[in-house]
Amino acid sequence: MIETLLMIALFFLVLSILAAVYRLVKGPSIPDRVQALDNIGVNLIAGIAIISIFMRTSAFFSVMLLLGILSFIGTIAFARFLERGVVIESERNK
Amino acid sequence: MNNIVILPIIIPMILGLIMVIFRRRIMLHRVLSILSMTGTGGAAAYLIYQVKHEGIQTLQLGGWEAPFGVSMVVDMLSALLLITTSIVALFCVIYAFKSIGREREEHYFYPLFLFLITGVNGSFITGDVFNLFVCFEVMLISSYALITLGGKSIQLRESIKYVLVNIIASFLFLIAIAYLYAVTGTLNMAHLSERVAEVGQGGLMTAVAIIFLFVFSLKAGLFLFFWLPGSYSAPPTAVAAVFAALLTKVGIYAIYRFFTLVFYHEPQVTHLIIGIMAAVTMVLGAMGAIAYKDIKKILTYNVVVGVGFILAGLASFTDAGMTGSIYYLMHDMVIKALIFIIGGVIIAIAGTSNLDDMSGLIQTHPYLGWMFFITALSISGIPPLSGFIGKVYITEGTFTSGYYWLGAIGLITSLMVLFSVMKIFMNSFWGETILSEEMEKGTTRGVMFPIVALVMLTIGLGLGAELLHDYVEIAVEGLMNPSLYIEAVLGGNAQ
Amino acid sequence: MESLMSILIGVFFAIGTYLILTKSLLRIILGTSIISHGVHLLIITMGGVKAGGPPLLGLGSTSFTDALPQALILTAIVINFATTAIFLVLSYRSYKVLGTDDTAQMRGNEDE
Amino acid sequence: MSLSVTSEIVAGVLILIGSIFSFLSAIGLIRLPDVYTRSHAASKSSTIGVLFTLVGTLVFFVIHEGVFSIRLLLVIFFVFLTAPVSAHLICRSAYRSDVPLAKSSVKDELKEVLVGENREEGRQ
Amino acid sequence: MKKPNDIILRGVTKVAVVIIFTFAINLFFAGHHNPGGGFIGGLAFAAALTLMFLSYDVDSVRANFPVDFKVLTAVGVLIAVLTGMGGVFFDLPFLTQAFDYFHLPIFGKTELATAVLFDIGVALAVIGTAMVIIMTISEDR
Amino acid sequence: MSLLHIMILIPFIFAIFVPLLYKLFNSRIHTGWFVLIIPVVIFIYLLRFIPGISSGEAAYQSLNWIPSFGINFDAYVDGLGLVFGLLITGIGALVILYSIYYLSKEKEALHNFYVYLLMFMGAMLGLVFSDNILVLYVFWELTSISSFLLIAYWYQREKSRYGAQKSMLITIFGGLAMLSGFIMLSMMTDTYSIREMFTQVDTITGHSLFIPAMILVLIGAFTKSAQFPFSIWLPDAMEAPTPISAYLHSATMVKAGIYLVARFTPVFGGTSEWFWLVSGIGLITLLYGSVNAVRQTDLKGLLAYSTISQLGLIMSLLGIGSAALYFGYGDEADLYAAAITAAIFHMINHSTFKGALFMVVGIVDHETGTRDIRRLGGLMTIMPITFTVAVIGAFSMAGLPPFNGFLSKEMFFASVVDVSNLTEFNMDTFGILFPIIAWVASVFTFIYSMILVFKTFRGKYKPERLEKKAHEAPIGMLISPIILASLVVIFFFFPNMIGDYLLKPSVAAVLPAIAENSIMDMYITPWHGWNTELFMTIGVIALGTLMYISLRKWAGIYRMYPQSITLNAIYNSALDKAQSWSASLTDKYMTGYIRDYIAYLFGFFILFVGGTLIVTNSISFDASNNAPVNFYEIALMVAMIVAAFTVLLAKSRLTAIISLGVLGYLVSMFFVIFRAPDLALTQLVVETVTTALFLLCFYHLPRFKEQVHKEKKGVPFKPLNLIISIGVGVVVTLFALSANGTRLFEPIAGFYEDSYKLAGAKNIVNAILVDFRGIDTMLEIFVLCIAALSVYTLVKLGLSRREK
Repeated sequence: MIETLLMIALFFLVLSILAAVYRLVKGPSIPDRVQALDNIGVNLIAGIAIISIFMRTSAFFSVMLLLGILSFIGTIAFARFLERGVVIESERNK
Repeated sequence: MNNIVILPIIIPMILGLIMVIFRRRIMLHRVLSILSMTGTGGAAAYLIYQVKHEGIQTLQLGGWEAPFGVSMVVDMLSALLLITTSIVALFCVIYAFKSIGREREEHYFYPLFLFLITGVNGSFITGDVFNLFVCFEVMLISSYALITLGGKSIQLRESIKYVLVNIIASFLFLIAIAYLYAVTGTLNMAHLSERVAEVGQGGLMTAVAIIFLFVFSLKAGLFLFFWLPGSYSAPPTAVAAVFAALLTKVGIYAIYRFFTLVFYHEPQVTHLIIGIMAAVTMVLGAMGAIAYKDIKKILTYNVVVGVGFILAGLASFTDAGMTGSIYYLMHDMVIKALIFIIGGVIIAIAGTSNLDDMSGLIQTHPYLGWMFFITALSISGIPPLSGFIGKVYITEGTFTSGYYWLGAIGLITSLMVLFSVMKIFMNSFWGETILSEEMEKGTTRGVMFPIVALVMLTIGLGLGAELLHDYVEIAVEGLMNPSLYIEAVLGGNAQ
Repeated sequence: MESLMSILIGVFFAIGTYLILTKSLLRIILGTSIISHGVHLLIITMGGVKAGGPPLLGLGSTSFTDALPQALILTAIVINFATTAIFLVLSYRSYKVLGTDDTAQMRGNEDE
Repeated sequence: MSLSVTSEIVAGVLILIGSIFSFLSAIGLIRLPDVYTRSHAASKSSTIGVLFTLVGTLVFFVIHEGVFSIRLLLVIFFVFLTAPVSAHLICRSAYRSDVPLAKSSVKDELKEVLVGENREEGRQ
Repeated sequence: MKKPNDIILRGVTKVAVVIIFTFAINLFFAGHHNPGGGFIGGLAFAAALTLMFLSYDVDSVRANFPVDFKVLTAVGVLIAVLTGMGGVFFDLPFLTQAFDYFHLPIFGKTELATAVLFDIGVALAVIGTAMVIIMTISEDR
Repeated sequence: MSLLHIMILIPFIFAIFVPLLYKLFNSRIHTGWFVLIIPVVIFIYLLRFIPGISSGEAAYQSLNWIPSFGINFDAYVDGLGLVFGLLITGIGALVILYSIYYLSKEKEALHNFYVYLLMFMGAMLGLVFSDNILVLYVFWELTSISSFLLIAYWYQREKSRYGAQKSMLITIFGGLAMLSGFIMLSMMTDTYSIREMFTQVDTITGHSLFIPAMILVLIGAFTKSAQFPFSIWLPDAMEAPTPISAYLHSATMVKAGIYLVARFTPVFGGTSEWFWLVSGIGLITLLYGSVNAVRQTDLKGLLAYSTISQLGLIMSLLGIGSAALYFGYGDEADLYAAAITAAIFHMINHSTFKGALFMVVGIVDHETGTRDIRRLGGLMTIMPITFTVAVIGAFSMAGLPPFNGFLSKEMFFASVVDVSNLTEFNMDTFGILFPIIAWVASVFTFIYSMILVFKTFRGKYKPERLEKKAHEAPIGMLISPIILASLVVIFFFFPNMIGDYLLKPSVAAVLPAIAENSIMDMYITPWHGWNTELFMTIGVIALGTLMYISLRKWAGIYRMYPQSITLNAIYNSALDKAQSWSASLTDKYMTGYIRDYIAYLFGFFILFVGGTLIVTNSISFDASNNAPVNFYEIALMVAMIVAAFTVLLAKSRLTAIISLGVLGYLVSMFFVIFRAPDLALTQLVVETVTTALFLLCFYHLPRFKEQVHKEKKGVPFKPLNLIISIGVGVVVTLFALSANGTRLFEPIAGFYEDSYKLAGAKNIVNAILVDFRGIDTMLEIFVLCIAALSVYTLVKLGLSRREK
């Protein structure tokens, strides 16, 4: 029962990941691509959740959390770079 | 179980790390580097003693029996290489005291140097394929750091090539491990050997062997040496010397280990390929050596020739060939370090590495000149210096196994080597003296000690070849008879 | 699965190789990164995939996938990270010092 | 038994809803005209989507496996916390790096503010 | 260039960093029985620091963490090595790890393993490395 | 270490002290006086062997060097060795005596000179007294090296260096050939001892390596003895100071080849190959040397070519004599044994007269400042003693009585005439050439001998062409040539003095069979009736005189020979070509362009690995135990491939980085699918940190927007790159498929599943990392630490800033 539901859910998730990949390829601007990256990250969290249910294991929860954290950090880094050309600032530069 | 086995890795590692912590204490760095080299040397000497009297020494790290844990194994070949490494590195580091410069010293020269030695020693000791990869990486990362140390433009330019080639080599190493694991399901070399012997070295196994050969050839500069001349001419002399002496030898050692311990069943395929590669290496290397009038280039191509010659002994896969190779391997480590050091001193004095711009140095530096002369003879295997025994037995080995062409190429290239180094001697030391002492840009002060010591070593290795014989014989026995190694590592738990 | 993975890995290798063969340093580094993914996936594929639960005891599984390749890959990833870091810094230093990131201009025969 | 089955169904449905949200956001990601509008789709609906999915997972594991994972809760919290910030930063960076608005956009209020700021800067 | 307004980011960062630190420590100690361990814990910790770098700047973070990360790295590796040496003094092979279960007053039955010490070394080395690399590059102008 | 060894090694030992002596005493006493002691002592020591040797005994002493390999310094003194030993030390003593007057103690670097000379002497002694072939080889190379140093004694001169290099290259080449020949010999006989080889001649002769070994050993001998076509080094070696030329080219260095041939005659001799090679090359050299000597204008050049030709003569005699071994013993054997006798006798004679002549030339050079025949003349009255010595030497060389050269020349003629009647060895075909060549060459020998004497000492004295005013040399300088000249005469009148004591035992050493089985008729007489030989000599004198007188009329022939195909020109251009070809070849593949290197790397990877896969026929496909595939996995794979292609085709760098990030996320997703939580975690963190690093470094790399502009021109599409990359992909895939289908063993991983019991850890991967394979992790963080330091130094230490 739940397997079927999960499969359908996974199907949608995969479609949205592919959509994000399309956006990644297509662009046209860099922020679009960063957006796609962020989106893929979020979708992967969901995907891992579903797979965890498939496998009946809680082993991947920390992966999800870390993915959340890191996709956030990654997005910030890109945003920073796009905005200022610098990722990390040092005091002297200000 | 023998914890001394691990010391050659641990000593330089710990002392190097201590140096990192006390960064500004240069004197401490120097003392610790000498201490570390003598320490590893001492450990190696003790290991040699033990191996001779008690057989191959092993350490199952963490107490996990092979093949599940990582085994550290010292057989005679490793032990000999360890002690040679320590000695050579000791003199290189002493040479560095005077030549490397304050800034590099403060930027972790000595720790990085010791880390390099850690990697080299680790590669000699380990009995596990993946651990070999890790040790390679320790060595390589340190070498990346050392080759770029100082960040001069030529260093940066050449190190990019060096780094990239080695990164790719590491990838190939990993895929080779992956394939190996898929087919055999184990990583321990002794266990591998047993498993390969059990099913026979079939086609796929030979193909795996070829990938390993390819990877190690890249490291050793066997046939795939194109990265070598550039990268060895970029770093400061002390570094170049230790590179020339040690880095390629690790690759050679690995080839030896694999093709005597694991993939020894199809020598008519694998060893013939090694032989052909060795021949091409020697020819191309020798051609490179005679082609240029630049000291650094000549010397680096000589490194290439040496590699080919050593592996010609393995290709022969006979007792004589192996004996010769081991002698020659030790000789080559000493002599390459030495000739790079002397070359560096010459370049420092003349302020250029172009032979056309120097002349008559023997007038002002007679001792240096004669040291170079002896080195030059030794490098081309002129008796009774250290290269001689190796040359004779490698040649005999190739003849015995019917590879006459290989032996002939070895001898002819040794003549070309002689020509190339004598070109340096005749151009830089002979001729009219054009440089007065005031005009010199460098000095021999303080660097003669390591040079003299290494020259003594090369003479001693030649005249005292008998002293080494017992050990080399044990080493050859170990190489030609893999069951000794397997027995020592797996003991009774062989599956 | 393993067969499909093998093909995927082959594609990674091909793309990575092509990138490494280009002139720009950055592309070369990108190429090494892609190949490194290929290598890691290759190791885990060669260890056999999906043969059991995650290699964690006490979560109810009784059979486990081969944990050894995972440990190896972990080490390999870290080492690859270290190498990539060095390579990146090296290339930007070279760009600063040599004024180019085009490897065709780094032949180095001119000033000797 | 019945609790378990119910929980499975509840979890499954939650997850399905989540994935549909994600899918919708993906459609938005493809169809919308410029980065700013796409950002809405991407951040809002996909956050909702992942939340549903995670809650579904949480329910499943709590009831079915008897595992209450604080990490899962943390994930939910964290995604909730950071997704808007990410979206905000992306948009801002897009704007600052001069990514054009869609042709159909009506008004750019920020422009006026920034132009003013820049003028001040120029004066200093 | 006028410094952009980072209030939103910084506000969130403060919360996020706390979460990440906690998570990192959790990952670190979970390592022996769950996914995680010194390496990942260390890197997650480093990720938190990176986040701080991103939303603040190098010097203000450095002011809060007055550590020479190069030394930290070396110390980390040293700890790992010396843990390995521990076995040698008991005439056991190098890197022999020991573990046992103790009854401690507060924690109850607790497993103490030298592997944890080893992992601490790993974590320190990883944090140190990541920080050295990131800081060195971002300081270079 | 026996006294014998000490005597052989004492030159080396003494050489160490020479610089010291030079430093202490040279201002007062010429260093040569100290050095002179050495050869004299050894000479006297060797003389003590004569009685024993002549009665058929031999001395043998062994000194361990590398006994485990059977490489021992087995000193063996028999007749042959003794003759050479006496020559080496005897002539050596005279040469040193001569050099004391020749080389000024103020101007010359005497410490170097005598060190080289002593090394050379020691090497020669070791060479002739070694029974062990490897030790013999050691000394052989030492002679090459020390002669290299001696020839380049005036290292400031370009020509000296050229000559030294040439002689070194050629003789060491020969040495290497000889070494490989020796190795083959030892493979055949399983010993390094020459004497033991004598007992296994049958094994050697029947062995398939017999011919190669023989040729290789002969190459060694021929290069050293300056046989055609290796003779070219000798004339250039004349750049050495004259005492050196006298020593190296009359008595020692070049005789080493003769010694070698004589020594190995019992091993190889008696076969037609050996016979033809040795005697044939010898005769060609004889002719070549004598013809070329005539055209020389430099006195030392003339002597050089004459040396070449005389060595050819000796060599051909040895070849002819080797026929004796074919016959074993008996009359015919004795007939050819006479050739060996002649060879050794002539060698001794050659040492005496050639030594004297070199010294004479040295005196002329020293006193007049030139050796050019065209500038010399009329010195007879100014330098009467020198002239006398020159006449004796030259006439002996030309084979005139009453000098020793006459005797050995007669014996030579006798041998070639005898051998032309031989029916074995296909002598019936070309055998007739032997006496003809010998005779023609002798005519030329006569001519150049006359040139040497008369052009220098007769004719008009031309002081204006000389740098110095000529006068007779100091008596000290004359002592040595006078001694040698008197020996020339004495040997003529009392040939059997050396015949009995030296020649017999040495012939016995060369032809052991004869020594054992027959009493040799070895009586040398100056007069042996009106026989063919005598008529030949008379003919030589008649035609020689005629041609000498008409020299100017026909000397133009020499100029017709094109310079470009002389051996010298061939050598020079070969050396140049070797270097320039090497350079162009090396430059061709060592482009310094990283792309090329990587292309080689991958190209050879495809070639080697793909090739092996195909050749060993090990490509297989077996998907039977594959894991099942889900649709989302395929979709993710598609996504990954798309992301990877985006990296490849991205026009901007940031796009590439972002795509790489996506790729990393997807890879970690696969790790999740493959049940590897730890890996997924690590991959994620590392991916993110790497991305951050990329971005950090971006600041320093060319700006993003410029880059877009630049790259819009297109990433040029390279077909070769494409082929290589597809090749790599295909090879990796094929290999992976084959390996996957060929799982031969159960992996060892099962063991780790007990990790909780063994290591107290429930996370198997972590248990492996920190415990089972803790060393990997330890080294891995070590790698990280080094990387951190490396990055730090890279950024902080920039010596390049100072370069500019």
